[in-house]
Amino acid sequence: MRISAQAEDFDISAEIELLKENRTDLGAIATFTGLVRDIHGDKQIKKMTLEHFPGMAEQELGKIGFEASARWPLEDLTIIHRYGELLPGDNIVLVITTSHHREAAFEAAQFIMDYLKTNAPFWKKEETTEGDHWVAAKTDDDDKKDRWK
Amino acid sequence: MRISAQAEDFDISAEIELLKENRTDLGAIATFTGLVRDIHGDKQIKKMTLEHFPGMAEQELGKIGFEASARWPLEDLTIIHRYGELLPGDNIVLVITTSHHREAAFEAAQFIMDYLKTNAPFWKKEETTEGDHWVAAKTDDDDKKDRWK
Amino acid sequence: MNLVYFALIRENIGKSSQSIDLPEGVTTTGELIDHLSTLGDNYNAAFAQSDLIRIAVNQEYVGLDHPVTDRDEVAIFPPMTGG
Amino acid sequence: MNLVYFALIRENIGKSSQSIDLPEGVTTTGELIDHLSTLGDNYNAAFAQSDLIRIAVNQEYVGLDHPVTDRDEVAIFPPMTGG
Repeated sequence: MRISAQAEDFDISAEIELLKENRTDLGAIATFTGLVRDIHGDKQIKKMTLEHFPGMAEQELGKIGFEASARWPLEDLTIIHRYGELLPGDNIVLVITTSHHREAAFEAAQFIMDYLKTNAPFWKKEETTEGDHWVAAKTDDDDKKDRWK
Repeated sequence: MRISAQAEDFDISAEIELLKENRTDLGAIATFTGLVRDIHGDKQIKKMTLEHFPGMAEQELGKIGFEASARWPLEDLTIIHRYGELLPGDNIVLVITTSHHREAAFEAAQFIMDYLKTNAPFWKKEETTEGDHWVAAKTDDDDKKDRWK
Repeated sequence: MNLVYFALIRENIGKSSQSIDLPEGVTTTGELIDHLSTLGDNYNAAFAQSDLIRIAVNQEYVGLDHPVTDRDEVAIFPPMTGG
Repeated sequence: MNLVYFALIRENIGKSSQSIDLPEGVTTTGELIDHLSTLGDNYNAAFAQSDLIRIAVNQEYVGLDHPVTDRDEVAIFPPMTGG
């Protein structure tokens, strides 16, 4: 399991290669990438700043990864979450799950994303054409997490 | 929509870049990669040969892509399926779905994989330590497809 | 009529494509399979298990009751195993 | 006690961390929030909406009835919006 909270960008192919290194038993690799969108509601996004709680962020991402590994037959997984200043089109988060079976890989990646939205200590601030604001948490995201209970 | 049946390998990062080109509105990118496993049941795989029906293969992949686009609010998608001789660890198939929303991206990628298994004219032959054989279709895969009805 | 075969069916028959003249009375895909099965043991073996036969006429999947004419391309192959 | 703040709560209070001496009678996270709210308008504003407060004691999420001592690190922040 590779967990990282980092300012730097990530490369998906390179991250997959890390998981595949020295093994030829993986049949299924699912990935999810979350990116900064240029529009949020009716506002144009100029910049996004991601604040995080160093130490606890990695710890919580790790907990989510372990929980996913306990629920699905995963071979390995990667969770990378960026922090700092990002522009529209920039990568925010990457989840990679590998398994012998595609359902496990897909479902675990969805689970990780749903949990990460509400449980990982990251906060988004948007700089828009109409001023700056902290993104409000969506109750919707709690619902999505709750479906895994 | 990018559809390809090809002998050459693909690079996931490069394929994602093609979809992102000149746009910063994508919030979610899901990918699935299917690979040749070194074990199938109790047999060790030495090589896999993928046969395909040229022309019809691309046409069926395109139909599946269009169907996914009709069912989910996708921004764009890519389906690449390789043919020819592959070794354990090699990529077989890549599906990329992009959307403003992660559920749409995840579900559409799963849908495409489920349909592709039963509807795209590709056939796998395995060369194992105990001889060669054509892989039998799984009724299981029909069930997985049927859940989307 | 142009016939194309794939995978195990291609191997059993021993060729990947062939041209035949459609005999009188053969008007559907099912009748075509029955006719081909009389052409030799290799064909008979290829089409022995009807639940393992899939057919495409002019690159569209069809059933065993689909009409066929001399101008069609008919592809015969086992269930697909891609992905 | 070490306090750390993030995001809007950090901005409202005007600092990202501080050390305080835990007053007599403050033994839970809820009592701590009540105490901090008396320290000035900036604290009061930061903690005005109790449903928008999340707390971690020594990097573990806890509720408002969790015990606190002078040796704890208490982090206070709004609901998370990562991903």
